[in-house]
Amino acid sequence: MTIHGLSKSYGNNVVLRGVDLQIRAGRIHALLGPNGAGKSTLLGCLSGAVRPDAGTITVNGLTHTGFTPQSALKAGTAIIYQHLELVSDLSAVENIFLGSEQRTPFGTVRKAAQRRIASELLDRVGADFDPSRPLTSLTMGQKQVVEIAKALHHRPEVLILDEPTAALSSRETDILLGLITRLAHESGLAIVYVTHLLREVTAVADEVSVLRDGSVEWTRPTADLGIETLIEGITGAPVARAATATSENRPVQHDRPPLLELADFRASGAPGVSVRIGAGEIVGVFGLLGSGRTNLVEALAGARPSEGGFRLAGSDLRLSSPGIARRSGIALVPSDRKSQSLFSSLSAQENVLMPHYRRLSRGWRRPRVEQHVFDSVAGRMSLHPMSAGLAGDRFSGGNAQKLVMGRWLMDGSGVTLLLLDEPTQGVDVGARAELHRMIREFARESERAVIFVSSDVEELNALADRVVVLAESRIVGIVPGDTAERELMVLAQPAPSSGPSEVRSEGNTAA
Amino acid sequence: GGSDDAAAASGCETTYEIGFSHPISEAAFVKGLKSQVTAQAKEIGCVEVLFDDTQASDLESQRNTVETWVTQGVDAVVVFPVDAKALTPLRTQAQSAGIKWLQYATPGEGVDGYTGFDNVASGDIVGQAAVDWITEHQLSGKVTAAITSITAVPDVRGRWEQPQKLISDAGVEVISLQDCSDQTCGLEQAEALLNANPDLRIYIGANDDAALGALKAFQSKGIDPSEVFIAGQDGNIEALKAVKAGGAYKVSAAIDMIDLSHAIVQNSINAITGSGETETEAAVIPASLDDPSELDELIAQQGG
Amino acid sequence: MTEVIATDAKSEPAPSLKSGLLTGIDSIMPVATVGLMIFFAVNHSSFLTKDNLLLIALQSAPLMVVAVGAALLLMSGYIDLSIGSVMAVSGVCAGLTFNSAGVTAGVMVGLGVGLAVGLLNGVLIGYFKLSPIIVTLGILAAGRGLAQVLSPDALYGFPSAVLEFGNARVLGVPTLVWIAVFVVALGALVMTLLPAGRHVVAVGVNSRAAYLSGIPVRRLVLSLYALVGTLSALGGLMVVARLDSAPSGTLGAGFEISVLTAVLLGGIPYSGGKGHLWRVVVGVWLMGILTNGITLMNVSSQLSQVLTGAVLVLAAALEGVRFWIHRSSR
Amino acid sequence: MTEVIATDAKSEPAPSLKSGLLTGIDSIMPVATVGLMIFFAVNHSSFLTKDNLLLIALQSAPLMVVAVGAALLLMSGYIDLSIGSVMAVSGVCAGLTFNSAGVTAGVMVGLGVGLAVGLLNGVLIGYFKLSPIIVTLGILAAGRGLAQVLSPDALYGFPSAVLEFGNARVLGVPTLVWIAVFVVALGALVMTLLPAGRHVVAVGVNSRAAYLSGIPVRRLVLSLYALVGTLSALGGLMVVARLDSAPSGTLGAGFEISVLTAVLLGGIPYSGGKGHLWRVVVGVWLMGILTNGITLMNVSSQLSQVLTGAVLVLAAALEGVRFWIHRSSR
Ligand SMILES: Nc1ncnc2c1ncn2[C@@H]1O[C@H](COP(=O)(O)OP(=O)(O)OP(=O)(O)O)[C@@H](O)[C@H]1O
Ligand SMILES: Nc1ncnc2c1ncn2[C@@H]1O[C@H](COP(=O)(O)OP(=O)(O)OP(=O)(O)O)[C@@H](O)[C@H]1O
Ligand SMILES: [Mg+2]
Ligand SMILES: [Mg+2]
Repeated sequence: MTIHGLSKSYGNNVVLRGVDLQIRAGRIHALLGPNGAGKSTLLGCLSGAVRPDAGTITVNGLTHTGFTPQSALKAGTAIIYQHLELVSDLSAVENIFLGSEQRTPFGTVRKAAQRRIASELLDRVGADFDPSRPLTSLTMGQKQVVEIAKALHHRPEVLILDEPTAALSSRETDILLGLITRLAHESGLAIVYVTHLLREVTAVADEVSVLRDGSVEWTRPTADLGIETLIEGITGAPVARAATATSENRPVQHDRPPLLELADFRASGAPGVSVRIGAGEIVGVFGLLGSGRTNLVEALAGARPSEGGFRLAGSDLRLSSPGIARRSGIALVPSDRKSQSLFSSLSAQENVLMPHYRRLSRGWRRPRVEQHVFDSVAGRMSLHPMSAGLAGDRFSGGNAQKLVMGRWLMDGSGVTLLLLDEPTQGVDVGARAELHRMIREFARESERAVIFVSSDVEELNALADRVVVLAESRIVGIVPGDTAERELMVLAQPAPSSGPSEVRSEGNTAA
Repeated sequence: GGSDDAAAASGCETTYEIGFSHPISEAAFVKGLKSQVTAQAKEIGCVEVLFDDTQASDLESQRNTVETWVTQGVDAVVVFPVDAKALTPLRTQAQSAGIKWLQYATPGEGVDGYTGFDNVASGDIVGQAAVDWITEHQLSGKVTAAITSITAVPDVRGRWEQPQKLISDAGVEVISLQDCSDQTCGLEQAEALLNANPDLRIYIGANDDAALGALKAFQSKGIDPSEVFIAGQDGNIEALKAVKAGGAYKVSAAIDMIDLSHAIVQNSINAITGSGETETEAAVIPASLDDPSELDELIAQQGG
Repeated sequence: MTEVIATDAKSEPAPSLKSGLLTGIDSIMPVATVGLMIFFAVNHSSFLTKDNLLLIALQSAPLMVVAVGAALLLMSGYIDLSIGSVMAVSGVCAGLTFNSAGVTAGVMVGLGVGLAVGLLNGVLIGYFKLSPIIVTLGILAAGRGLAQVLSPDALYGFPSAVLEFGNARVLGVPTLVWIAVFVVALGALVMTLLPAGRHVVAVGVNSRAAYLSGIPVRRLVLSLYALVGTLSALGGLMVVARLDSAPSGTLGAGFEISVLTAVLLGGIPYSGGKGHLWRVVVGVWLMGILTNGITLMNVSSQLSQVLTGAVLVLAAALEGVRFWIHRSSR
Repeated sequence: MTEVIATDAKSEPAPSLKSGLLTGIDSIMPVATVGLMIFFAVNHSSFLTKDNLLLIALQSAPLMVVAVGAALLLMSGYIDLSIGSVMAVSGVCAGLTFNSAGVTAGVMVGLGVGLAVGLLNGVLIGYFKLSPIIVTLGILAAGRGLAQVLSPDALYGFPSAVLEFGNARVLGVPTLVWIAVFVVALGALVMTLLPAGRHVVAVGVNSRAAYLSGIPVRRLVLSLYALVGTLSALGGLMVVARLDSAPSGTLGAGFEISVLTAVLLGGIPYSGGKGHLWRVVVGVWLMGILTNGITLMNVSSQLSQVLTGAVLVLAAALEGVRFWIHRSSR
């Protein structure tokens, strides 16, 4: 596949300025770049989701000036979108075959055959859930796997993946990386791979291109590159210390009274969890796909029914709704940004300020104050484009994530317990370091704590004071923040069904 | 036909079942008519009347109701057809099942009876009264008139066609002939027309409701009631009282409701038993202050 | 019958109590309908006669035919409010043709006009992305006016074949009922067995995802509006055949409200993407017996409105209970 | 005026041509309205008189009052179809009270009944999550029945204060128009100046996200339904005051359709989350001049339906053009 002179602008926002790129069969081509560089837009041009203004795409000797989703599939490109594009009420099988159903001679759907093929595809990508389950009952990660199976089912020659691992745990990530390596090197697919996780790049990519400000900075074979070069390429500046900062000089708060105490806290039917978290602490939650992490943080935010002891800053709370949790100083950034936190058609400013309008008002709203508060958060998060009026869904993935994080990280948000589910998914290296810094600053302020879920061990190491490891919704261990990946993985393996639960609960109350 | 259990209980030999379908149940006049019909049925005895709930001249709903009665096997149906032609097949079906088919308000071919009032006569009454008033005040050519219609029920077109002809012939221009059959619409239409035509002095409603709405428009405009001629048709109680009040509302072509409801029941029984008169045209009475005792009687008929 | 959404209960064996409760709740609406039938049967001797039940089926037939189309459309997240006027325009056009060019030509013209209006709606909404509610409301008003312009005078007395068709019976069941059964079966077929059924649901749930999967969304929307237009015309013709008359002012007036009510009663949410066709059938039937029973029992018109309203709210409540139980089973 | 969505053009200066086109398109509806006014003015000399314009404002006042509430509700993604019957029930209850307990008591009772029905809708829909369309359709039917049960006989001839109020003028402008202006101003105030306005929009765009960020969604929905109920009652009382009569069968019948049309004409999409209140005002005004112009020009009833339909389709088309231009600017 050869891309030549591809350009696209939205209004006066020039996103792609004549991109030239060559993608070869049997190679994994990593596409890197800061948030808002135009990566997703470029890929959208290749899959038919976006119509380019100028330029050509040549696949197998045929030159196209643009695609529709159908013609892109026909030309042999398949894509996995950054924001999953699946139909939630259909089953996994139906999603995989959507638009290309297997038919009998009478035109009816061959359900049995579809199911068989779907099972095979899912096996191939290392999933083991029932493919006839409706999508609503799957976790983010499982949905991602369905999306991959769907793409593979089209037997593409070019497979495009836009941050496929952002929502995956490390085990699934490894399986996925193994899979695409096989696909490229054995089946001879050309693969375009967008990610912000640089170790993935060094692990699997054959070639790397860096896209900045809508044009390709450079393309090089991976062999010559070190992490520093990549970071420099992406951020456009020499490696800053902050970008690689880990958990040094982290005060562990044994002496202070705990800010949050959970005593046999049960999240919608899950087994009880007991833990104490001190003020100023940042606690990571680790687990495999479907281990109940999302369940737990949602229950802590009042978004799911829960029972059991919940004590925050000395007072017992009953969390019956997010509104009540919010008034007690608890806030959540959910992992499913598109459906659970972003107001797609509202402006950036409204997205950030939505929960705070009442607080910022004196009965009536004060536009100047609002503007000021937004400007200061957006500035600190280096939002791009820095535009208060742009609608939420017109921001790139990473910048949209900054909006929903900024909602609670802003000054005086009144939050004491911040719950983050995959807080930096889709955020570029530079901005991630920035977000980490902000999270740390947030927690250091008096009487606050952060609990965050992450599938990225690097992130846990960089941010967490302690890590709570979950398996099958139980706490199976509480370990220091710099615990190595291997150790975490061993802990997180689901126990054999006869495992003695007493042993686990011993560790639970450690604080 | 005839539910014999009920017959035994009430000491009747047989109790006749009659279905009465009026497709404008929401109108005040129809509500009054229904209760009067029930009262007359009680007085005549040994007869039960079923009512249709159809509103807003909904043909489908009316047809379904009457068809249900036919299938159920009532003894007679009395129908004010939204569209007589559209009910012809049903009539044939009913009659071949031995059910008497009578029509209300509008005569038709092949029916077993007819109870009504003459829409043309009704239109004539208000039209003529208007003409008399024009002549009396020598207003020919000096004022204009508005008339409302109910085109959804074409069978009653006499109500607007007659006055239109009479008033035009009397040398008064009819500046508006538009659909309107409720109070809100009468009010808003009259207001708009009055603004545009300060010489509008005559307003004829196809029913009383439209005219009552218009009355409010003339009142709020502060026009001397003696200079205005408003007339409606049906003779519902609110209109009769407006006439009695002696303002701009000069006349309502009132239907004698006792006559009418008695005939609805009696004609049906006559058709069933095959004896006696089955066609009645209830009197349409010009209810105006020209005949105060008649007016009082009409008001009394409706429990006013 | 027509399972549009595989329920959880089906795919992953849930504990028996809960799955029992779920199927129980799912069938509350049918059970309520049967309950209502028993109530009417007890209170009026002629309710549960073969003739009366066939009559209800006959009277519901046009509604059933149109409701199937409207249900499919609603499942895909779109709405058509122009139904009543499409019935009128195509009925009137057919009526004008019957007397001049014969019955077959009339039927063709009628269905053709319905198809054409449906295509118009579909192009405006599917391709030009105009607002479904405003466009079809506009067509509703304009269509009624057009019908009356085309036939200012009453249109009646068609060739006898028309009326005969309207009254014909096959195996003791009215032909019109057979037509309704056929259309329902066709709808069920599309929804369960054909790819198009999946596409309809996909568009209803997430039309962007459907588009990106290569489903020709615009064409699908166009086809659905064309289908609803054609079925409305068919419904209109059925009414015309029974009336032997095509009253331009009242034919089909307000029909779209009945259709919408039946479809919503059938549990298809306004936002689309969900629903079972067989439940729409129950919805239509429920409305049929309600009107019939109320007529038989001679309920006063005020009370009958209160009753109808109560049944609707009750239906919504059952739907709500179903929703809650489904949700808590997640 | 009431900007619900900050447009791009505002925050980052777009190239002048496109931004010019955008504002141009955004104001097509007002321009079309002015165009229609010019057409009527040319064709009828008394259209463009002060009296006639005030009259249109007066006649639109009840619609305006209710449309403001309905617009807010629709922006939050919900709908109320029970409006017409709420007007009837509260009008009748007020009417029953006027004669026995006086005017103030009557107004209180009327508004109270509207509030109560609104709360009922709100609890069923907001808290029990029942389907908005079915519930409010149910209340529509039941409410109409109830109104007729409460007042089987005509209800008229209220204390003179009622009619006087209906006809009163302040500074030459009818009191009812002042009320409408007041309600619009209140609505604009809520949408622009109060936090609640942002919450309404947030719920309309993504109610799950609104809920998770701590906005009390259920309470907001309840309040909005209560608001619409109360404003419907107010609209009903305004009609009653002008008629000096509360006809239980026809008061407010079909009003919900006019309200919906006006609000949709005002460019608030069914799915909520968007819209400017001032455009709803234009929508109401457009409908007002259309009826007025048609009355003045004595258009036949068939033709007037065709005309109304055409205006609606045109409005949808303008909406569509706007959508396309906005889109291509993405
Ligand atoms: N529909 C749209 N309308 C206007 N601007 C848009 C739209 N979609 C994307 N953009 C803009 O295009 C630019 C590039 O976005 P894109 O999503 O391609 O970035 P990206 O490189 O994928 O970033 P990320 O790493 O955060 O996913 C951003 O500035 C974004 O705001
Ligand atoms: N809506 C749902 N319906 C049924 N089961 C669900 C639903 N959501 C989650 N589950 C199940 O609950 C368990 C915990 O899910 P949860 O989303 O909390 O896990 P997670 O660790 O956050 O996974 P992920 O990494 O995918 O986000 C999983 O087994 C999942 O299949
Ligand atoms: Mg991206
Ligand atoms: Mg999760």
